[in-house]
Amino acid sequence: MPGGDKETDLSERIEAFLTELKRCGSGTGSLRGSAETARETTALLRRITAQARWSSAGELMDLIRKEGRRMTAAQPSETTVGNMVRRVLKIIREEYARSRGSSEETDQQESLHKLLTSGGSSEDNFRQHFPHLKANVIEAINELLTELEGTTDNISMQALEHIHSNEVIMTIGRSRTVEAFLKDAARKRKFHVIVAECAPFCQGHEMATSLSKEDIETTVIPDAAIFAVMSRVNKVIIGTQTVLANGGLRAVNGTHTLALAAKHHSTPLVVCAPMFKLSPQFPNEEDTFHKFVSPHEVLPFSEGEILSKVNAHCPVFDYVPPELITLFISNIGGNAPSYIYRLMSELYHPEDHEQ
Amino acid sequence: MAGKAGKQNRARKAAAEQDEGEQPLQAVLIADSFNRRLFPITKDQPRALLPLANVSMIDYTLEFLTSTGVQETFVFCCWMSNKIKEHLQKSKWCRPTSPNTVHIITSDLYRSLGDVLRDVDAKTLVRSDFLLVYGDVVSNIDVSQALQEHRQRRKIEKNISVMTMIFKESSPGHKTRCEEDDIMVAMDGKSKRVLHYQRAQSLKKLQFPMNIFHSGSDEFEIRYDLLDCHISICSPQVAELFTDNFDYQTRNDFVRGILVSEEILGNQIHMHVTKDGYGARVSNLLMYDSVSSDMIRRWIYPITPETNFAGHEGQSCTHSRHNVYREPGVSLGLGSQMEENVLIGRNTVIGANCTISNTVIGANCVIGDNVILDRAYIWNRVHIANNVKVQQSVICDGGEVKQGVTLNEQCVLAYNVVVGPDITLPGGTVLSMHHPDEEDEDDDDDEFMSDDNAVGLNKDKTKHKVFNPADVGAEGRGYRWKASSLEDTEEDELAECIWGPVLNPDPDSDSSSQVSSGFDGPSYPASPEPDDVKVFQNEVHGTLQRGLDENIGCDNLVLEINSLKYAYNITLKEVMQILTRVVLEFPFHQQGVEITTSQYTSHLLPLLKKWSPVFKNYVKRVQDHMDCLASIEEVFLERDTRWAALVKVLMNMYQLEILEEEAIMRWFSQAATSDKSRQLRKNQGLLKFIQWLEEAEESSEGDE
Amino acid sequence: MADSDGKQADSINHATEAKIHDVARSKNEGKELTKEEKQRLRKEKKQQKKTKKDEKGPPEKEKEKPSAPAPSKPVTKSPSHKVAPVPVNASVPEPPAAAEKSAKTKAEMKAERRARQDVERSSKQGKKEGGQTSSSKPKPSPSELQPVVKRLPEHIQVDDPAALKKLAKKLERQQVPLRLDYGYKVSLFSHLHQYSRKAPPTQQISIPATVIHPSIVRLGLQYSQGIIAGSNARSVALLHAFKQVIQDYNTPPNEELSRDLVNKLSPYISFLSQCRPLSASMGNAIKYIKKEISNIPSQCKEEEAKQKLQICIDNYINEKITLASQAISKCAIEKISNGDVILVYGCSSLVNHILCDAFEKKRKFRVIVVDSRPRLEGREALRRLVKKGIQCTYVLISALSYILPEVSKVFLGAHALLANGYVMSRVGTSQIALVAKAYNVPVLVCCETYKFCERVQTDSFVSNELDDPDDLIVTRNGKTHLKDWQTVKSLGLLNLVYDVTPPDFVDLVITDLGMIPCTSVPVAYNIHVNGVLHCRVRYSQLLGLHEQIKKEYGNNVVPTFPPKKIFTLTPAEVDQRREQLEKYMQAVRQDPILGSSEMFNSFLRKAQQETQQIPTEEVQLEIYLSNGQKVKINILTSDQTEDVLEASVVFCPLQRSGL
Amino acid sequence: MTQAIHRLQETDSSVAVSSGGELFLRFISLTSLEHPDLSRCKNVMIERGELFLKKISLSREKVAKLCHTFIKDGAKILTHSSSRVVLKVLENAAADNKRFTVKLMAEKLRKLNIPVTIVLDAAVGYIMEKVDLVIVGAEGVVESGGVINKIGTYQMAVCSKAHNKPFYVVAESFKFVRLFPLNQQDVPDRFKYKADVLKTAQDLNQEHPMIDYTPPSLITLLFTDLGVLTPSAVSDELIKLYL
Repeated sequence: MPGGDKETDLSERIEAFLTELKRCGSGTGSLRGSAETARETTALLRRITAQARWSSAGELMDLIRKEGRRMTAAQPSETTVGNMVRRVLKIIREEYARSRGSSEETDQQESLHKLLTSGGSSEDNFRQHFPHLKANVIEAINELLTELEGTTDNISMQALEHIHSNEVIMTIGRSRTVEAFLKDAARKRKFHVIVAECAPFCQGHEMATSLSKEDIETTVIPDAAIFAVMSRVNKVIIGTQTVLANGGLRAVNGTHTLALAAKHHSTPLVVCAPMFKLSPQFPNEEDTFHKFVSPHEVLPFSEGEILSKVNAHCPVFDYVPPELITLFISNIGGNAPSYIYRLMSELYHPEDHEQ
Repeated sequence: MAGKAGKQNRARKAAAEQDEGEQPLQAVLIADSFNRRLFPITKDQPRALLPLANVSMIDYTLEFLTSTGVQETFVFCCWMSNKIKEHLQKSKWCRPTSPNTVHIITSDLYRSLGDVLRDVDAKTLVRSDFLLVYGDVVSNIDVSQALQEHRQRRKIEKNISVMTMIFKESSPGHKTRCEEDDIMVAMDGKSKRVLHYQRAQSLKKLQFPMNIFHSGSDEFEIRYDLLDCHISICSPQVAELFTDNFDYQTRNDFVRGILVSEEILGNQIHMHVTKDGYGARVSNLLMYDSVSSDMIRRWIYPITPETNFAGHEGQSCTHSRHNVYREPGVSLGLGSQMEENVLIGRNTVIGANCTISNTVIGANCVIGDNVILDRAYIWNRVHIANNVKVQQSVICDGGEVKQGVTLNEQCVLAYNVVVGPDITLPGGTVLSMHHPDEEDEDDDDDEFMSDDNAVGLNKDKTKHKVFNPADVGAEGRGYRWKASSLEDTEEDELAECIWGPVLNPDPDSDSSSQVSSGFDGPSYPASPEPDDVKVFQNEVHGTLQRGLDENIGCDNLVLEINSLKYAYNITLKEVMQILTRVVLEFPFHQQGVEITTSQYTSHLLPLLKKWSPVFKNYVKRVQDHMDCLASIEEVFLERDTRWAALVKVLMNMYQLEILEEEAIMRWFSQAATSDKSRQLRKNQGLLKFIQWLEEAEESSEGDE
Repeated sequence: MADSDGKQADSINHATEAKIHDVARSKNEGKELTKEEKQRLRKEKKQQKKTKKDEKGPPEKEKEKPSAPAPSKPVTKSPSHKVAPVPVNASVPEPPAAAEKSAKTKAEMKAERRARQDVERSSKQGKKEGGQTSSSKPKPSPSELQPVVKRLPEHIQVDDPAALKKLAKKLERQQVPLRLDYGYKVSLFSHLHQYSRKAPPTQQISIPATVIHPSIVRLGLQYSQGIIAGSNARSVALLHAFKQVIQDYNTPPNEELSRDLVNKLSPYISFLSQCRPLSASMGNAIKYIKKEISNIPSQCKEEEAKQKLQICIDNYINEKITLASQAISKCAIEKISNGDVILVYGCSSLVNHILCDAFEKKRKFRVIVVDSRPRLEGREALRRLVKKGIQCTYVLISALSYILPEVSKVFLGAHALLANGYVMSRVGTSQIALVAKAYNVPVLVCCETYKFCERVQTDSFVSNELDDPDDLIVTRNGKTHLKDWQTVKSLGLLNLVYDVTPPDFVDLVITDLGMIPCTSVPVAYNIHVNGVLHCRVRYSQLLGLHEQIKKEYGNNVVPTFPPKKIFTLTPAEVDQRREQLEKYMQAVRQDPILGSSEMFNSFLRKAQQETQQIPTEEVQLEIYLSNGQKVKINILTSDQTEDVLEASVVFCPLQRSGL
Repeated sequence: MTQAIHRLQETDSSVAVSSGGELFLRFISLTSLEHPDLSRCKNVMIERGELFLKKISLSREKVAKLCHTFIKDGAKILTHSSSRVVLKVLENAAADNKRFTVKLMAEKLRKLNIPVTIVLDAAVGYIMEKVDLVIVGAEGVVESGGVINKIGTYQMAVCSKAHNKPFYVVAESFKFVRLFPLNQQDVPDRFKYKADVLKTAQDLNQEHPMIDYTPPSLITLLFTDLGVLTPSAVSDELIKLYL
């Protein structure tokens, strides 16, 4: 990119962010909550919009796409980044459309209807220059940011609707959203939480300690005991890493088992997922879906001899099919898994899906 | 200036790792091995640039340094420095945005690590503690903790600790523990101070300098479960120290030097043991093998093939079940299956019905049908025809393997070698386009270990510059480097060089078994006395021998033996046993074993007579008698043909009043330990002797 | 001191024993029996009071007596166990969990009586249902009562203070130290003990080596420290320990070995169960030993008796464990085909053995070892398999659903097979079975028959075991989150040991009898592990049957029938004859022709209904045919499906030949 | 024009035709209103017609593009009868040098040297255990999100459900039809039977139906040119269009 202090500074930040993302990968999932990542991403994008050089929406979008690709490449498992990029792109489209006067046209989801009505393709424009576009976009992005700020609270606000007194609730691993959710509920009601530790990372322990501090009656169980204990559980409340386009989950390892167990005992499975976790991805056998960390997590290096003959795998994520999920609780309320695709089409523009 | 911005930026993040006011962390990276381990491969490409899992090694090293928070790296290269230089300039490390600024320093004068560090000192490049790594270290260890410890130490006692070596915990027998940095470290449990550092390789008996045990620490550990990562945190005076004493060539010299002269210089070396990091140095092809397989198996996460950290375009590969990695543009024939741990470079074409496992294939290779690859390392632009079978071998860039060739374990095809068709290379074959003779003409400017090339020079001038079809097949091109036939020191030396010292990849069990003794804390060095006893015995024998030759007085002998006794701290009991044994075996040593009994006795008796004072000196108490007898017995038990002599010996000793009769009686009467000794007691002569003794006793009583 | 009490106990025993036998001999219906029972029990209580300070007498008697006809009661009335009944005359080998022989208190008496009434009620329902065709699936209710009535092991009623007190009392009577519970317990599991590794049972032991044999103490420690784990290893170790004990045992004067030795063992056993609750396999083993001991005729010499026992134990180990595992692996190998990817969980000695055998048989397969914290037994399995040279993959249980798609079969070991077909095994097993089902991968459970047990259980809560919670604590990159969990009162760690797998997850159980579905576990159990009393038949009845059979099939096929005695029999003789009869029935049953013969089966059926006082009456059965019309048919309650069909067929358009 | 469509339907009773026709009708009528002058209107109609056709022909490509990410290397695919779309999809996949084997598919695949095995419809249950995923085309996609397709599709779907195998439907958007069959019986006869049969046959129960209806619950995903849709999304699309 061209010289000039602004740009370099910008690129510095981007670089920093990338390296940060790269580091997140190691070991226990992400070091920071995905909410934080989302916020940082958006902030960064805003900065790009503000500082980078662009004359028309088209250019800006290209710019953002480019950066977005790099970011997603840096940590493919962290879909939040990509989602945020898409959101921003969508925003730009809208803003552009608005400033072009003709509203709702571009943000119309590709559909039969469009197939019938629309004449020319929508991409050729975006080239015109609007002086106030920048301001508007940034404005919109700020709104997005504020929305992001609020998500967790919005979700946890609904806690009381879903947790009754003296319920036994099971969760797995550590999700900040769920944590907030439960704590919020705990302020009014007493209930018993069972946390599956979720080996090998054992985020569950962290979760349990922090819950018990709010004196919620908490029990840590090894992953193996999930099924054994499930028969006494009233509700399963879990977080997730990504919500897929078909309403499935890409959640921490072991969740699928948990979901199956819940199904077997027909225990409702509630997923707390903020909107920014929705990703237009589908659960195909795309190899980026799984993520593996060092087998060291499962089998210590000091095992010695046998290591050369053994393959140890340590996947980080599970795919949970939508039919195992009862309910999604997002910051805009509860939805059934079958409704996710709709939200998806509201959030993102189809043309931004692939990137 | 962008670079500086980067640094500040980095520094902000790195603040966690290093307290403020510290200068940015520096590193010295030596992109040269200063040996010809990987000859002839390194003839065409410096080691640092050899591809490991399709990325050249130096990139791994730099990635490691960067991710661990290094902000300034000095790359020292010498052999093929220009290549390295251009590689680096192309790479992302030299981009302005790189958080880690890389300075490349080249000189053809470097002969060893020593030279480099002296140069570092001369140029005063380093301002504070720095990391010292080789260009072929692959690691994901986060040294920050070690660094802190190091700095802590240096704060506490100024400039005492000069170096912190980083080790990885890995039980012996691990594949990645190559035999030659199979090390044995004696350390101070509390202060993590290295007391003794030696290579356990091929020595069956460990000896530790006594002084390390006298050193104040109450708890020290002797550890054999460590893998040397060849990463060390050095303080500036390391460079100075190198400058001071010129005999330091390698780090080992240095370490040994420091440890030995610890009292004098007052410098110490500490160590840091990491559990969950990974760090290893690709010092030979065995290590190359194991490290790349570790890479494929993701042990070095987050440095894995699919996180394309080196930032080359279009090299991002996908990872799927059973650790199968594919870069874009790979095409696979029908029915060819990649079993597990396979990495295939971009635009590589693989034919039908191939079986590939534990293999790395570079970019733009063409592989035919029905090819079986196992533990093969195939670099770029390699052509492999149909029906080829490759096991644990390396094929460098541009190599070509024709129809129906079989490469057995540990073959190496250096650059552009062509093999085949229809030939089977025996294990450990090394082929190169360079003729073995060339090496000293063009090489001794960069390698200092080329002293033994004289041999290489004058031999086989005959087959000069002509490819031997027996070696490389009809259409083959290349020279055989290691002929397994000729017993040339230089040759198998080379062989050892290229695939580490152990030609069988699986570790020998006895090394691991011998560990167990060394493992736990303050156990004395794996009980040395059996050996000492041996030594002592020889000594005694020598003494007596001399005593015999230049007939020294018995009292002198006694003196000597005593001194020996103290030297080897041997108990009196043992002394006696040994003494007896030695004396009794003396004739054998003189006359050889096959002398007849009569000769034996005839030799022995005078000796006994001669040395009876010596015996008397040691054999005093009743117990001594018993011991003495016991050892006599066992000596004779070993040679059951000599039992006749036993009686004479006893008789003699009795008469010389070395042994008292009741002692003998007691010995005789006491229950025989083994059935053999029981037989011995049945021995005619002995019975007579005993009988005689009894009578003598009675008679003596009768006298009174 | 033991003498006097001993004598007392002795005499009492004689008295009551006699009673047992006439109880046994008089083949009267349950009510009388129960009446008798009651008075007997009352007597007992008196005695108990009388012999308060008495050391081992009462528990001994209690064990001997109630256990004798007691298990019979519920079963006799349960219409359930119609499957392959094995007639057993009168008194019955003690139930397995008699190992934990709880001394009776009023509370339990009441419980017992209440239970009995329940049973009667249920049996009444039974009558109603009796009309329908005899369903061979075990109806849990009555059999579930069994544990309630008889043998609720102490280690699963911790929450009941009475039981606790009782336990404590008993223990101190036996001079066995009581272990202290440890740590906060999850409310759901308050009924289970939770011990800490750090506080071994021997801490409180003030060397009462007088009571507890050193080898037992050692064993106990090994259990509690988890040095010996896995039900096979445990039971083998136990048996060896007992051999030792028997070796060092010598009968005190005027004591009978057969009785006194059992007394001796009882505190040991309760000590062991203090160290770690007994496994089903151990239960069976103990039961077996006791049976053997009590079968030793009083007149036989001490030495030879010991000899005999030693041999018995060796045989038991050999047959039930070694040979069994061989038999199983022989079967299992059939199921391992080339190119299989086999998933195993934890470290089951049996499964390992199978895999190794298969490997030696040159089968080509891959093994995936699934493991779970905190025990990580899988690593051990991994080492063993790799040593063998088997190609292995290792994952944690959380990665299950990732790895499963490539799996072609799942082999699981078992801790015990319960009578209702549930598989009790290392916690996590059920989970694996579940996911395997979801990916429709066949699940095979390998289990020796001696691990079968007649307990029933439908979830992992009722009877389970809690391990040291501290094992869950883990340190990751420097942080230990659960370090001080004890201090946080609202935080609990749950370290379950077992869970139960519903039979519908398990495709197949491989036992040393061959391959059977989960549901037919009780059959196998009843035939091969011990004869639970299903029905009582008179000697004469049996004789009748015998005659019939002889008529039908001729002399040669029929096994010899125990001879008739003229004079009234001594208890010993009764026992002896009972065994002979049992053997005889077994023989008949196992005979392919006779066993399946209608005559034989109907005989059993009849006998059963007699014993359960289900009079064969005529009832009306309404059948709604597919074409909507309704028919009424009259059938006998004793009729079987075929008969009913026969009857109903008349009304249907179908040809009879169609059947 | 409407009549024309009707005639078409009479001649060939495929769902696609009717739906396509219907769409086309709507497509044109949407515009025709704002043009009072008939002649102009005609041209507009015509050119729009052209456009429509163009789009449709494009759509197949689109579908193929969307769908081939779901076919992973070495996959075993079961498909049914012969659908041009499915063929297209597989072609693409093959071009992407993925290796997979297909059961039950026409000769065309052989040409792309994709290994093919033909299995009987009856053998579906047997084969299902081995296959990785099922892809079928569709005659028509109904509002419920279910599909109407050659007879045998339903059993295949049921089977794949039983084995937890993904069941994908590939269909262009013009096959969407406003129809809500509750079950097999509820599918209108004009789709179930050949047109001539409808005319000739007196008792339809004797006739063998051409197609069956697969309820949405059995369908994992639909690949259309509108993107990858869940069954429920389909109705959404239709709603958007017609309401």
